[in-house]
Amino acid sequence: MDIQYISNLLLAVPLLPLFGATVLILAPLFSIQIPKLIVSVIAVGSISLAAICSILLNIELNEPSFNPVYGNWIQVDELTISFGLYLDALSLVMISIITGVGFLIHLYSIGFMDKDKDFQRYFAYLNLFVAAMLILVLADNLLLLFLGWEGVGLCSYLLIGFWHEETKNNLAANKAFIMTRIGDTGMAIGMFLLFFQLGTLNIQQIQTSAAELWPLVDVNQKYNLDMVTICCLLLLAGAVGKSGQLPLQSWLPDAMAGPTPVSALIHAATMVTAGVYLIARCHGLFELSPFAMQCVAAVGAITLFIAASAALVQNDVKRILAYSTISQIGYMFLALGAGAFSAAVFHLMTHAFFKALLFLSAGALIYSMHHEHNIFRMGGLAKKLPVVWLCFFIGCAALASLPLMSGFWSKELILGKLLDQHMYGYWLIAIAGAFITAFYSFRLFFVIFYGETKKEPDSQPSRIMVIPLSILGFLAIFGGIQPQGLIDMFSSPDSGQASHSIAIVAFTILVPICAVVFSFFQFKKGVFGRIIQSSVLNQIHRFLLSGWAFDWFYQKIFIDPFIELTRMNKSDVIDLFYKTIIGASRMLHNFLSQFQNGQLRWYSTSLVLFSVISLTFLLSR
Amino acid sequence: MITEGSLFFFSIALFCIGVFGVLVRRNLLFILISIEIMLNAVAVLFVAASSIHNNSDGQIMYLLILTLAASEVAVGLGLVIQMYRRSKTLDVDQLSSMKG
Amino acid sequence: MILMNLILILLVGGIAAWLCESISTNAPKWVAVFSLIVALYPLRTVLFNLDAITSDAWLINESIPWISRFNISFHLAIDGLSLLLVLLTLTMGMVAVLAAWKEIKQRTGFFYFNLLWSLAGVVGVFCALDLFLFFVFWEVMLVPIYLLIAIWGYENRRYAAMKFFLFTQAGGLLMLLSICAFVLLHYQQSGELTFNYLDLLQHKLSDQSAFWVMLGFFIAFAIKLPIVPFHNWLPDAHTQAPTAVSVILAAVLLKTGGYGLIRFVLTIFPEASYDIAPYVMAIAGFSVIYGALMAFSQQDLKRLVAYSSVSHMGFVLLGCYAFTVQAWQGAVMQMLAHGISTSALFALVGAIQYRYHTRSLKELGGLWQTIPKLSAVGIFFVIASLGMPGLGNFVAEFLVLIGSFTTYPKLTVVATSGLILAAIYSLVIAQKTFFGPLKLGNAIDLDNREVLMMSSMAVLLIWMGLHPQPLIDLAQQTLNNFPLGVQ
Amino acid sequence: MNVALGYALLPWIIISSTALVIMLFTAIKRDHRYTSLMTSLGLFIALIVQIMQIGVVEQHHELFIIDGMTTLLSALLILVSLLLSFLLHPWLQNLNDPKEEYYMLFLLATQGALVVCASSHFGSFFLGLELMSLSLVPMVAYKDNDQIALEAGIKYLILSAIASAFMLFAMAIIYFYSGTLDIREIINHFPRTANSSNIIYSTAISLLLVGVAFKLSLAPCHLWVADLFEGAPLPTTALLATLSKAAIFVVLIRLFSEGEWHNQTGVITIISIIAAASMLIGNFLALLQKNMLRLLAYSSIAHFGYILLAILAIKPSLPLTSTTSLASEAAIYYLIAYLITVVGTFAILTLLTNNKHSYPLTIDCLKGLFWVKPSYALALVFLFLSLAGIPLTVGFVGKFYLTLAAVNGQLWWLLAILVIGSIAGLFYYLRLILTMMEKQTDSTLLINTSSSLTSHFILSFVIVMVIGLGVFPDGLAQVIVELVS
Repeated sequence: MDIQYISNLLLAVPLLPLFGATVLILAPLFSIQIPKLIVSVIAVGSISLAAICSILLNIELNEPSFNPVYGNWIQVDELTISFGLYLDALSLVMISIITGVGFLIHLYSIGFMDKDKDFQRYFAYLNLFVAAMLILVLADNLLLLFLGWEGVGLCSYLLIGFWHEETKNNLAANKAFIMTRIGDTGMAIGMFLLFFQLGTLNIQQIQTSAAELWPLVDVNQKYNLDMVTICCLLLLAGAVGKSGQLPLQSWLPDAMAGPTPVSALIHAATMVTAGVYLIARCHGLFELSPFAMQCVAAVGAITLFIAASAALVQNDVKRILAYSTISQIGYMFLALGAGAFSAAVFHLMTHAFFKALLFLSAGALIYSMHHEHNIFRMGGLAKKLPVVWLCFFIGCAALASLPLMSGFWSKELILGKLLDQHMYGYWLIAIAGAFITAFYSFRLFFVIFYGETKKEPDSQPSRIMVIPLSILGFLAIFGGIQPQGLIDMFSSPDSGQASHSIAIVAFTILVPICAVVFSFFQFKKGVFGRIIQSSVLNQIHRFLLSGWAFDWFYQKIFIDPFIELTRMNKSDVIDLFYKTIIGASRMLHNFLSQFQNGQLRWYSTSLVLFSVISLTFLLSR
Repeated sequence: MITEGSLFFFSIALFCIGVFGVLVRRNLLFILISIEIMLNAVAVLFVAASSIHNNSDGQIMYLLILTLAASEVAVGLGLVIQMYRRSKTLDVDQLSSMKG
Repeated sequence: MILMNLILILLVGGIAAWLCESISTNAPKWVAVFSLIVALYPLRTVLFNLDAITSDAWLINESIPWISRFNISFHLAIDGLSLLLVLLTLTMGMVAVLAAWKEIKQRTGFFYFNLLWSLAGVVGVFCALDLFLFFVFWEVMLVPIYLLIAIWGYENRRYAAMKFFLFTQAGGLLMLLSICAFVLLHYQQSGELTFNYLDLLQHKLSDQSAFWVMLGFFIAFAIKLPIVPFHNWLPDAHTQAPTAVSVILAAVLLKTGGYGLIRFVLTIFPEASYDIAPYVMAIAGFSVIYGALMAFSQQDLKRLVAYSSVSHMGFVLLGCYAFTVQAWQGAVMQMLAHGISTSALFALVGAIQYRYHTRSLKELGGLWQTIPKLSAVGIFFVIASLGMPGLGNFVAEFLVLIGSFTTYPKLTVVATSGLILAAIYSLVIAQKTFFGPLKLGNAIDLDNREVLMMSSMAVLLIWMGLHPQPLIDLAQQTLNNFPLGVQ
Repeated sequence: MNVALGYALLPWIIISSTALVIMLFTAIKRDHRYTSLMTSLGLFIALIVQIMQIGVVEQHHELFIIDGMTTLLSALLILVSLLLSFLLHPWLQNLNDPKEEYYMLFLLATQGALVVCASSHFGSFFLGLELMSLSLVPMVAYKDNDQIALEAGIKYLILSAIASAFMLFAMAIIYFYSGTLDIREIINHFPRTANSSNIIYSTAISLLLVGVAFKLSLAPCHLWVADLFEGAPLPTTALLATLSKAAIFVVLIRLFSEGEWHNQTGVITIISIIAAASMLIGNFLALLQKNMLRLLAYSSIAHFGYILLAILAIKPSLPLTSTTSLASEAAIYYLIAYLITVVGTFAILTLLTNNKHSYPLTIDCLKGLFWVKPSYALALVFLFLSLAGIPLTVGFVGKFYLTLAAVNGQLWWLLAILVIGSIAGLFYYLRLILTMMEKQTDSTLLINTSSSLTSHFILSFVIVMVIGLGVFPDGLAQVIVELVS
């Protein structure tokens, strides 16, 4: 293995898309017109080259980890931050997903964005995103990771607000950025704390020295808020923000304002899973704090349930998918919290496949249906859009984790791990979640493809859109073969593989199937889309529709007081002080001017008065 | 026998009378006269002090004060005439066109 | 006489610009550009030998006697920190000239005269090593700026100019008192009357007198920085100033405050500074938050950016008083990065105002649809100002915060939340200006001059974000010579 | 009378004989140009003689003390007079009344100021003072058809007579108790501690203070000064603002540098209060003042408040006074700076208005001056900056000196007031500068302005002095150090 070759190859992975982005951004600034074809070639070409590089890396890398350093970024005193990339099985999986799925989505976008006037800008952002995401997963230190982390946030912001003429989109973009920024700030503080405690920001060094500094406390004290727990919780804050988990999840459904391929790439397959990646990357740290692990699991469990229930009632096809994304990432967090890191990453991978598939087919659907998002205004499309139908079916099946689909394997693994860890409560939530997931995914499927025909599609998805769809469909079915590297990746409690009773296994397999069947009967009864009469149910429906009213809550608790506070102080309270000085000076001036009355006798009186007063003063001493 | 103290207090009294006159009179002429009274009070004190200390400084000062008083009145009367010619009054309270 | 020549070139250039007005109204700006370029020439020996001389205490050190009665000399010197700031001054001076290129049509000669003289004053402030001389430059740079605001400013210019001047003068007078007291105390103990910085540096004051003397300096610099509650001059001055002056104000004038803190307060009074550090850190944290909150509530785009300056400069103070190497470096970086990014934002607002004659966020909107280049550049600098990693501001804020965290963790956490607020107000700028439905008519997009100006600033920011090490090393040279009690 | 003393008094002799010659000349034939030339020539010769005497002549006469400080400041006073005398001709040219007497009064006032400056005896002090004041009164009311000039004249006459009477009374009381009129002797006999004669001295001092405060227009005896500045003709005002005040201040400086006043806490307190009040009242009265001359009057109140700080800082056993007399230096330097600046300001205002202008001279009259008459405006800008104490002007050096001295004297609360006053001061000086730079022009004032050789000379001289002494103050500072110590 030639080290130089591999490190160059590795460096090329993020730099290629970055190069593409730079070209696409700079060209219009200097008034250079690039034809659409060239734009596509640059954008897709750079990604495909990156994808090829990552495939080559898959082949070439035969060591557990590889850590080339390309130079120093910042070096102040003992703080040394290098441009170092860290390649191991985890990041290899991630870059494969990012470049692979990224490539497919780029390809798809050529078709999808064909008519858009901002074609070039779109690909510039998208390339930039891929570059940032690759830096995120390859970084060997937290600061470089943070660079990618914020970079993807930025691209997400730009792409959510891609159609910037509409204020709604911009507000959604702002919301996404600010909410993730809140988490990021927590993460930044976590970084400060880690540096303060350990003197390094290199992820591997952090984990080794943390293990030395904070030996695993015994179980009785595990709810102690010790240093490692604080660090982990702060990192978790970042992860929660980025991954749309409770309590920072509410930006993700709104983020669907962006173009659909963006939703597929950023808000389903890659960026939102960065949180999962972060925790998996720092697993050595998290394992030191059982309490933090508990928190991760709890966040995941609650989120998966809330999001799944919210997905039940949504009308917008993209919102359904968004909630399902939140919910699925909840599964990943649950897995992480249970210590099943490889299962989490595995689910991340399969989720990337089937969710990208779902989003892209939703995109194709929307594309064909004149930008219609509401599923109840579609219907009966099974025959009219057969490709989309097929893709949707595969995607929904994988999402519902029907047997033998990719999602099935990863979800089963997670459920199994939960049982291994004796986390039965979480297991129950997960099962409930699985039921709801299967239910709403097939609700979606039935309503769109077998509901009443409301609108006719005007076009079929173009070929360039179909190719990625079919590849992703293939992956969504067969992507469930867990790569060996992933299993070996974490030395954590994977070893104790206890076998579960057949009944439990069968139960977990049966739950989604039952849900599908149940969903079918409900659909036949015409429950979906019916106007609800009962006021209680109506309340619940509205509650769920708003995603458990988090937005309302935040509006009341944070945003309104904030706006009120700033509005009150709009003209700067402190300025009043200076204004008072000005007023006082003016008053003093006017007061003193009164004595300048031009009266000679008053002037002479002042002389006499002064002499009298000073005499009195001198004598009184 | 005129004592030193009584001379002193006499001159102070005279001076105060002058000051009072300056302050309360509105007529420019009377103000000038009051100033003369003040100067004369000073002159008395100088002469008295001169005799006490037995040196001539005080008497020289007296002469100087006399000169001052004369020239002051000369200038003052010139202005008085001007003022009367201009405004037909000698009320100093009328002289307040400048203020602020 | 390198530095003297440098200052002299600017001064002479200013006079030449003024005189040239009679030739043509366009002549002064070319003279200004020319003299700014020529001003770099004396620095060539330093710039081309940076690696070789980083160990010396002073890169350039020159002195001629001036007022022998008080042993005052015309003592100029630069080390790494000064060099960085002098370069920033010259660069941003150029940007200011470019920003004024089309905007200033009346009395151009006098305009560029004032511009160059204020730059000369600022360079002098960064170079002066004699306390008296420092004070002279400190005051001298204000008058031209005052005139620039008062003559070429916008609607409420006189009020703003006056406020600016009086605030800074109030601080300046306090500083003068401190300088006098310090020199006399030194004289009392050593019997030597001197205003020389290096001599006074050796002097250790008693705790109480050190506190008062330090306070005078501190307030002067805090006003300039500016720090809440002394910040009120800034929004007005920035809002009313012509674009070029906003650029100068943000880029270099505020930096004189930070520079003063480092060069004088922290170096001469390390113990006294250390004692008040907790309070100062609290004020700094408050500044960060307060500035950001105020920025959010503004409707005037320039005012918004001005308040964001307050917030950003809070980080400088934070960095200065954390007493760690990282935080100190961060403060220096923040001065440079803020100088560029905020100036760029001001230049942008100026460009918008030039096109649309409004700065109100209520009236603007959807600019991307007509002037995409300007908007793209605008987004870039908005992003820079919210602290995007990879750009200079992030490196600075990161260093400040990570450095401060080791000494004042709680306050640092508070200040870190400023990052969230920064995101909020920055995105408000982007959303209300560049995005949304188009409210105003069409306009001409950035011309080549503006693209050159903006892209050079963007390149600088990216460079600072990705490869700040040369700057850090240069600044470190100063820190090595004056440890500031940093552990 | 020996030769040395005669030489020492030569400038006086020249000036008074010029006045006499003018009087005789006028009696024979009135000729404005020759009179003007003669005045300037006389002053010029006197100035040269006086400059030659600086640091050379040392005379301690019973009535006069002519030492380094006296010669330096006398030279300065003559210089101021000389500068103003250049302005008299163009100004008086436009006057209908007889013109020649003005020169005579002008010279006599100068003579009076010189006498006051050198006096070391109450008698000579009194003589000089009255010579100056009484010459000034007709100069104030010189314009025949001017109501407010008359008003100002009457006010000045009455008030200055009252002040003189107060001072005389104080002298008389002191003389009554000590038997001497020699100032130095009196100071040396001054009671160190409270005793029976304390009450007498208190009375005397408070009366004396009234007189001095009046002449220097210090608060609270400042009320007259604005009216006088507004009403009097510009050259008279200039003379009043510079010569008469400076002369008295010199006496004050000498008084304080010789006596041990720091023991007299009562007097020191009163003077401190006077200083503080002057700084505040002067500056705040000027703050929003619209009349240019009233504004200058108020600013002069403030400036003399500042210089009092230097006087108060004259204390022994302080860091710098152990070797040198920083405070006296500061006072002298500030005085010089102030004189140069004020005389420059009045000179330019006189040049600008040229007597054709109808009252009042408001700030708005200067509107747009900068773009119409840049040389005049630039000179005014420097002068105002100097008054405001901005670096690179002579005013700043003065203020710096003063601050150093006051810090040395640890006058903290007065320094605080100085800061407040200076900031308020900046406000109105900057307002003036800004008015000149405004875009619209009020042309009524500016059209008249002629540019002659004289005006060019005065402008350049003023700029050179203000900037030159501001940038290179060392020469003057060294001279002062030598003369004072």
